[in-house]
Amino acid sequence: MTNLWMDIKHADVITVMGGNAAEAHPCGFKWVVEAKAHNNAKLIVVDPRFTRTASVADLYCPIRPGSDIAFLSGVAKYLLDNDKIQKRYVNAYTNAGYVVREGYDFQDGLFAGYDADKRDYDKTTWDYEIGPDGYAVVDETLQHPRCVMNLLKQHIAIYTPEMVETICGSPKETFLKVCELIATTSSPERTMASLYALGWTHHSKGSQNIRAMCIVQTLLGNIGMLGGGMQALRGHSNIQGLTDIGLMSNLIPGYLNIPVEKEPDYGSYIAKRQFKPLRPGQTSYWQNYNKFFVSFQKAMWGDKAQKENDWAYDYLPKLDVPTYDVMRGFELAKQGKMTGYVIQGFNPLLSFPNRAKMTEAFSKMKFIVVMDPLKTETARFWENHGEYNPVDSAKIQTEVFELPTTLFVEEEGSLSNSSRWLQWHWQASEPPGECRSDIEIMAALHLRMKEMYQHEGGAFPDPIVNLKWDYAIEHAPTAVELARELNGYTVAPTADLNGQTMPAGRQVDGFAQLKDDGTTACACWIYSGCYTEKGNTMARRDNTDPGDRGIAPNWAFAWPANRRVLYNRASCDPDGKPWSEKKKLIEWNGKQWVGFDVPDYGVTVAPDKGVGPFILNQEGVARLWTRGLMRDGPFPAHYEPFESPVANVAFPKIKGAPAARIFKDDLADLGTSEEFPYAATSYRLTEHFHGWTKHARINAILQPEAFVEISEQLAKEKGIAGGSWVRVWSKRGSLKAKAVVTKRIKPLNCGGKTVHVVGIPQHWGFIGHTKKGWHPNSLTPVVGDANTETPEFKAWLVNIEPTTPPSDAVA
Amino acid sequence: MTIHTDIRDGETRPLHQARHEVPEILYVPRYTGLQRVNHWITAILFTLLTLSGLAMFSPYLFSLTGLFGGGQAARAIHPWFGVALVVSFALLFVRFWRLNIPNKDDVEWSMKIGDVVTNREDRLPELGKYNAGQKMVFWGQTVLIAVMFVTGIVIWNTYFGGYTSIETQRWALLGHSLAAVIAIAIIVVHIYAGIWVRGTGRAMVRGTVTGGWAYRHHRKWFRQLAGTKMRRGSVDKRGS
Amino acid sequence: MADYSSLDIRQRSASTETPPEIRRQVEVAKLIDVSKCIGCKACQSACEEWNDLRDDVGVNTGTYQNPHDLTPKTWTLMRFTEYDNPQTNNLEWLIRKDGCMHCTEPGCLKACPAPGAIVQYSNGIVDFIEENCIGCGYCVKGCPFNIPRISQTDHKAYKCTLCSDRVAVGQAPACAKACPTGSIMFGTKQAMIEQAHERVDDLKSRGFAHAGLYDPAGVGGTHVMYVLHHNDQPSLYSGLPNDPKISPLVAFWKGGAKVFGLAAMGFAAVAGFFHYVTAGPNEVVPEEEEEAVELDQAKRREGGRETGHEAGGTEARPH
Amino acid sequence: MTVQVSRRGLLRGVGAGLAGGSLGALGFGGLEPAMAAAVRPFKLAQMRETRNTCPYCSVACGVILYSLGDRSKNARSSVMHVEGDPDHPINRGTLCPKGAALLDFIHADTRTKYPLHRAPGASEFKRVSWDFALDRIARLLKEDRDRNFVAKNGDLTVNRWVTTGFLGASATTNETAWLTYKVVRSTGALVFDNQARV
Repeated sequence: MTNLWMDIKHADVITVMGGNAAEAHPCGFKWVVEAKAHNNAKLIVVDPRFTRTASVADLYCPIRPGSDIAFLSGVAKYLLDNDKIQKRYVNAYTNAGYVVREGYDFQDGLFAGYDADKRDYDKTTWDYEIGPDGYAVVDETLQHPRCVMNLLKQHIAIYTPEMVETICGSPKETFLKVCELIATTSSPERTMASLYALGWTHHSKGSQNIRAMCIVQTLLGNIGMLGGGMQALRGHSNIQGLTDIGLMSNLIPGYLNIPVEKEPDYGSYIAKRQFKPLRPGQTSYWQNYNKFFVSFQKAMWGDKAQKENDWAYDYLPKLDVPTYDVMRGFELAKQGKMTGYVIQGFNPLLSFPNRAKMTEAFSKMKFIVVMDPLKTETARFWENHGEYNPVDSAKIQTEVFELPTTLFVEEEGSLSNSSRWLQWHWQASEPPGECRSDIEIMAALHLRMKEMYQHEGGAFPDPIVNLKWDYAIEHAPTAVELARELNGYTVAPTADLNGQTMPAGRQVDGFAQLKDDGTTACACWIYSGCYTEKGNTMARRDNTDPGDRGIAPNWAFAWPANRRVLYNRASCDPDGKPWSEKKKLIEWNGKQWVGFDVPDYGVTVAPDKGVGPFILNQEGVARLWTRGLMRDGPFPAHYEPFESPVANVAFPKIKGAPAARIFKDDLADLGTSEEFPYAATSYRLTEHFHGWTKHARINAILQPEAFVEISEQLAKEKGIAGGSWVRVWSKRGSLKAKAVVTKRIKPLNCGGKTVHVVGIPQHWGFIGHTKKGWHPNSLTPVVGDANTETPEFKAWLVNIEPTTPPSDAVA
Repeated sequence: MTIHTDIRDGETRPLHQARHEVPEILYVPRYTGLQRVNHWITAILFTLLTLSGLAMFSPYLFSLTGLFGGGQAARAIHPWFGVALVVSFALLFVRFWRLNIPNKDDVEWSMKIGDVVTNREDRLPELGKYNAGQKMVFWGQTVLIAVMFVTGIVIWNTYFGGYTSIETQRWALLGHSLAAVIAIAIIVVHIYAGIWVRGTGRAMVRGTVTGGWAYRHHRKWFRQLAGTKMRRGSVDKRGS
Repeated sequence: MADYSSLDIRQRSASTETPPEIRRQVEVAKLIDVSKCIGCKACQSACEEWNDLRDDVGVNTGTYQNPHDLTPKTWTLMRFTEYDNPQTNNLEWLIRKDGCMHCTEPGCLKACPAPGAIVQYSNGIVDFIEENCIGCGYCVKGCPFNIPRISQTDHKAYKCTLCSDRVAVGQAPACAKACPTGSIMFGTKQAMIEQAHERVDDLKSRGFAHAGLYDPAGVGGTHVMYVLHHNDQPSLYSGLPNDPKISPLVAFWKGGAKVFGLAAMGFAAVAGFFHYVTAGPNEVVPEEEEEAVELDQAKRREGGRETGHEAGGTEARPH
Repeated sequence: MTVQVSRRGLLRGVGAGLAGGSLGALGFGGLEPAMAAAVRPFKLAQMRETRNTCPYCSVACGVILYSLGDRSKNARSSVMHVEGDPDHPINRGTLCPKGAALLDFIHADTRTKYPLHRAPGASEFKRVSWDFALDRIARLLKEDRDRNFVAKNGDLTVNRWVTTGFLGASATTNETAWLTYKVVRSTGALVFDNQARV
C-alpha cells in the first residue's frame, strides 16, 4: 500500500477492482465503510462476481476475468477525452512531457524489439531521448509527437466504451457511470483510493493490470494524497515482510538484487545500479545502493566481508536465469533435476498450479522437509486419500520429514502488514508437544552443516563456515538479536550525518547513517530504524492520531523511516502548498517540510529547487510510461489469458501475453474454448483463510464444504440443481464440488458471444475439520506473469457437468 | 375378629344387632375383576396426567412438578402417562361402547334432569345398564382423550418437534389444554356422582351392586338379570 | 439468588410476585445496520467462540448460509437473500443477522410455564436461565420470530443472551465487538435509535426512499433493532416478520384459557358440594331391596325348574 | 381386616388430590421471590492478557490473547480466548470470522506436535527424535550440495546451488525470515521463494 488502512476513510471514491476487500480483508474494509458513512464516499466494485464487497457498493460493474487492462485503458481514455485530469499534477509530477527515443513503437499488439523465440523483448528503444546535457529531454508543452502523453493517447485510442463492452462484457452504460464517478476525483479536493489484491496479480499480465490503474491514478493526481493511492492488499500476515527481506531467488533484503552471471565482480554489479538522476538537481535514492549492499554483506559475513575481497561478493550465488521461482523449481523437479525441497510453513501441493504436476514433481525428489505448525497436504502428498489423493504410496520413493513448529502465540517477533508497519508481538503460551520455532530449526541445520564442512570439507565451505553467527545462545538466536541486525549497527567507529563519531556497536538511527566503507552492517536497509538505541520501535503502542489523519505516527514502525504515506510530497502543489487543506499531509513552511507524516523528500529542500517528488525514480516523477522496467512493455496492452473463451479482439494475432513465461510441456497442457467453453476463476471466501482455517472447527462450521458458483442460466443449460454435485474439469485435471447456483454471477455478453463464468473457491483439501475437497489448483495452468512469475489463477477454461458424490461424501 | 358391615349405609356395626331387621339382599354383578382393574388403571393415569398437566398449565400449580421429581421430569413423564392412558382407555372403550349407545330413554331421562338432581328416581323412566349422564361421561372422555392424544403428539417436541409448523403447534397447545380442562371437569362430576349416588362405589370396588340399587337406578337392566345368577344373602361374608 | 454477576429483573416467567419497580437500569440495545453488513459471519464466529458453542460441521446445500438454521448451538446466523430490485433492476444481496430480538414484551417469557426459566433484565435483555428450564418448548410457540431452540441433548431451551455476562460487566456483546464494519453497534437504546436515524438519512440520500428503523411496536419494541434499506418490506430479508406480535392463540391460551380452565374445574367441584348439601345423597331404601328380591323370586318362578337357578339359589342360600 | 370404600373414603381421596394442588397454589415447593437473576460469570476476570497480532491476512489486526495461568512456576499457560485489541488503530477491537475463531486454530487437533519421518515407499509416518531428523536432513543437504554445487560457469565464478529448493513462510516473523535468509543464502542456494508469488 502506498498509503495505509485508516487513510482510506478520507477517500471520496473507492474502487475495488482485482480484489474483494470485504471478504479477504474485512477489518481493513471497515475504513471503506467509514468513508461511506462519514465522508459520503461512493464505492465502485468491478468484478466478475457480485461479491460481498459489491453487496455494500454504490455501483457494481461486471467484467470478464482477464480483461482489466482493456477496462482501465478505457477509463484512462475517458479521462483524457473529457479533459478530466489533474493538469498541474500531471505536468509537474509525471513523465507526460518526457520525449521517448526514436524507434520505439507498438504494432499489432507488440512493442518494438520482440523476439518470438525467446518470448522476450530487446528494450533498448524503450527509453527517454537523452539530451546533450546527459539528461532526459522534456517538452513541458506536451506538443512533441513522441512525448509520453501523446504516445499514451495513441496507445489507448482503441479502448472506446464500445470496445470495452466487447472485450470485457461490461455494459456500456455501467462502464460510463464508473468513468464519470472516477473522473470526479480529478479535482485536487477529491481523491480516489484503488484497492486491489490477487485479482490483478494472478494473471499472465498481472503487473500490467496494476500499471493500468497507476496510469489512471496518476492522471487524476491521486498518488501521494490522503485518501488516494494504490492500495495493494497483501495476502498473508507477513508476506510484505518476506518480500522486503527478499526471500526470493533474485533478491537481497530491501529490494536489492542477487547478481547475475554477467556481473562477475562487485564493480560491474554496482555500476549497473547506482542510478544517476535523469533531471538536473534530482535526488535518486538509488545513489546509495552501494551503502545498502555493503552493509548487507557485513551483516552476512562480518569481518570476512572486506573491501579487499569485494565485500565477499563471491559468497553470493550468481543467477543464470531471471529467477529460480517456484514454478521453475517444480518444473526442474518434474524433469528430475531437483534433489530435495525444504518447505517452511507452506502447502505447495495445494498452492501452485496443476496439482498433477506438483504430485509428479514431489514424487521425483529424493527428500522433502516440511516445517509447519499444522499437518499439511504437502507433507502427505504420498499418502492415499481415496478420490482426493489417489496415489500409490509404495511407488513413491521420496523421503519425507514433518517438523512441528510454533504458532504466533508461542513466539515473539515482528510482522510487516500491508501498510508497511512492523508490529511486534509477544508470547502467550508454551508450544504443545515437541514444537520448535523455525529459528531454532534453521539454526540447528546451519550449525550441523557448518560442523560437517569444518571437519569434512566439501564444496565451497567459506560462505557457510564464515557466516556471521555471534548469537548469545548459538542454537537459539533471539528475536531481539535478529531485529537489531535488521535495523543495522556500526561495526567500527564512523561519522554520523552531523560529522559526530559513532562508536562501534551502536544501533544506527536510520539508513541515512549506513556506509559503503564497511563501518556499518545492516541486514535490511528499509527496516533501518526498527530497533535503534532508543529501543524497539516496532513495539510502540501510542495510537494518538494528530489531526485525525489516520496516521498514528507513533504506533509501531513503518518503513521507510517511519513514513506512513509514500510520495507524500505529491500531496502539495509545486509551490509546497497542500492541494487540499482538508487533506493536508505535509507542507513547506518556508524553512522546511512539516506536517502529520514524515516527508518523503529532503526535509529542507525548498520547492523552488525543482526536485521531483518521486525520489525513488531517477527522473523524480511518476511514470505513465515505465521505460525498460517492465519486461512486457512500457505501457499496458490488452492480452487475453492463455486460456480464453474469446479471441483477442484488439490484437487478433496475439494469443496470451507475448512476454509471459511458459514451459514447453505446460504450453501443450493448455485447453481450447471448444473443449472447455467456460471461463473459470478462483478466489477466497471470507469464512476461511487459504488452507489454514479448515483446521479450525468454527470456520469449518461456517463454511463446511467445497463448492463452485455458477449462474442460474448455466445451471439451467446444464441441468444442475443448487446443492447438487458437479464435476468441473480442465485440460489438466478434474474436481468435484457442490453447486451454488446464484444470481450473483451473470452470463456476460462479449461482442455477441455469451461467456459463462464458473467461480471456484480455494479452501478445501484432504486434512482438517471441513469436509474433504479439492483445490482449484487441480485445474489451473502453469503460466506466470512476465515480471513476477505469478501464476494465472484468475482466468482459465473449464467444462462442467452434474455428477455423483465422491465415494465418502453425503449427497 | 371380623367386623361385619352393613353395606346400605356404609356404617359398620356388629351384625347381630341388625340381623333381625335386615331383609335378604340380592347382589347383582356389575363389573368383572378385569373391568375394574382396567377402570382403576385408567383412573390413576388420569390423575397423574391431571397433576403433571396442571403443573405446566398454570404457574400457581407448578410446584405439583415436585410430585414427579421436578419440572424436567414432569415434562418428560407426562406424555408417557398419556400414551399409557390411551391404551388403557382403548380397552375400556372396546368393552363398553355398545352399552353406551344412546336410546330414547336417555332422551326422556335428560328431559327430566330436574328430577335426577333432586333424587326423584320415581319420576324417571326405567333405564338399562347406563343412564344418559354416564353415557355422556363415556363419550365425552372418548372424544377428549382422542383430542389430547393427537394434539399431545404434535407438541411432544422431544420426538415430534420437527414434524409440524410452529403455528400448528400453537393450535395443538391451545386445543390440548382446553380439552384437558373439560375432561377434568367431567371427571370431577363423575367422581361426585359416585359419592352422591350411594352404593355406586361398590360396583367398581367389589364388582357388584345391591338388587335395590339396580332396581332403583337401572331397573331395565335389573329386569334382564333378574332370575339369573345372583347371590342372595343377608350380608356378604367374603373379605375384601 | 442475586450475586455480583447478576442483574435486576423486570419480568420473570411463571412467577406471581412482582419484581421491584423502583430501580430501573438504562435500557441497552444492539443495532444491526443491514446496509453496512458484508455477511462475513464474524458475529457467528465470535458468538460461538465466546459462548463456548461448537455446532456440527454440516454440508453445503447450495447457499452461503451455514449452519442452515438457528440451533441450540447456533444462536446467531447470517441469512442471505438475492433480490432483483424491480425499481432499479439492480441485484441486491440482502444479508441479515438473525437471532433473538430481545422484545420488550417477550412471547417466550409469556408462554413459559417454569418459574424463572426466562427473565427480562431491567436493562431489557431477555435471558434463558437454563437451570430452571423444563424443556417443554412453549417458548418456541410463544416467540413471534421463531428464535428459541430446544436441545435434544439436555432438553433445555437456548438462544442469544445478548452476552448478558459481558453486558453485566460493562462490555459489548461478542458479536458487536467483533463486527468488522461496525454493522452491529451496541449502546443504550436511545443512542442506538439516534445512530439509526443518521444511517437512515444516509441511505435515503443514496436512493433508498423506504430506508428505516425496524423496532416493531407489536412486541413493544425490541432491544435488537435493524436499519433496513427496505423498511417497507421487512419480509424481503429472509422472512423478517412485517408486523410481529405474540400469536393470538398463545395470548388466549396463556390468558383466557387459564382463567376459564381453573374456573371450570373449580366450579364443577363446588357445584357438587352444594348439590350434596342441598339435594343430599341418593340412597337405596330397604323397600327397594325387598322389591328387588321379590322381582327376582317372580322371575325364578316363571323360569320354572332350572338347575342353574337352583344351583344359584342353593349356592346363595345362607347357612 | 375389612375396609369398605365409603363416601368418607372417597372424600379422603379427593381431599388428598386437592391438597396437592392447593399446597402448590399456596406456594410451597421452591418458588422464592427473585429480585435478580444470575448471569453467566464473566470468564475473563482473572486471565492473563498478551498483546499479539493476527497471523492471517496483512491487515495485521491487534489481538489480545487471554490465557489460563499467570505464568507462575506451576501453572502451564494455555490460551482460552482471543479478542480484538481495542487500542489497535486499524481493527479497533474488531475481528473477522477467522480472527474471531483463532482459538480453534491455536488448539487445532491437526497441529503437528512431534517430528515425523516417512521412509521411501512407506505408507505411514513414524515418530522420530529431533536429533535423528536434524542430523539426517543436514546430511542430505550437504550430500546434494557437495554433489551439485556449481562453482564456475566457464571462467565466471557463479557459486550457486540449484538442486535443492527452499520455501520461506509468509506467516513467520521478520526475524525468522532474516535468519532463514542468512542460512539459505550462505549455502549459495538460488531455488528460493515464498508465498509472495502466489
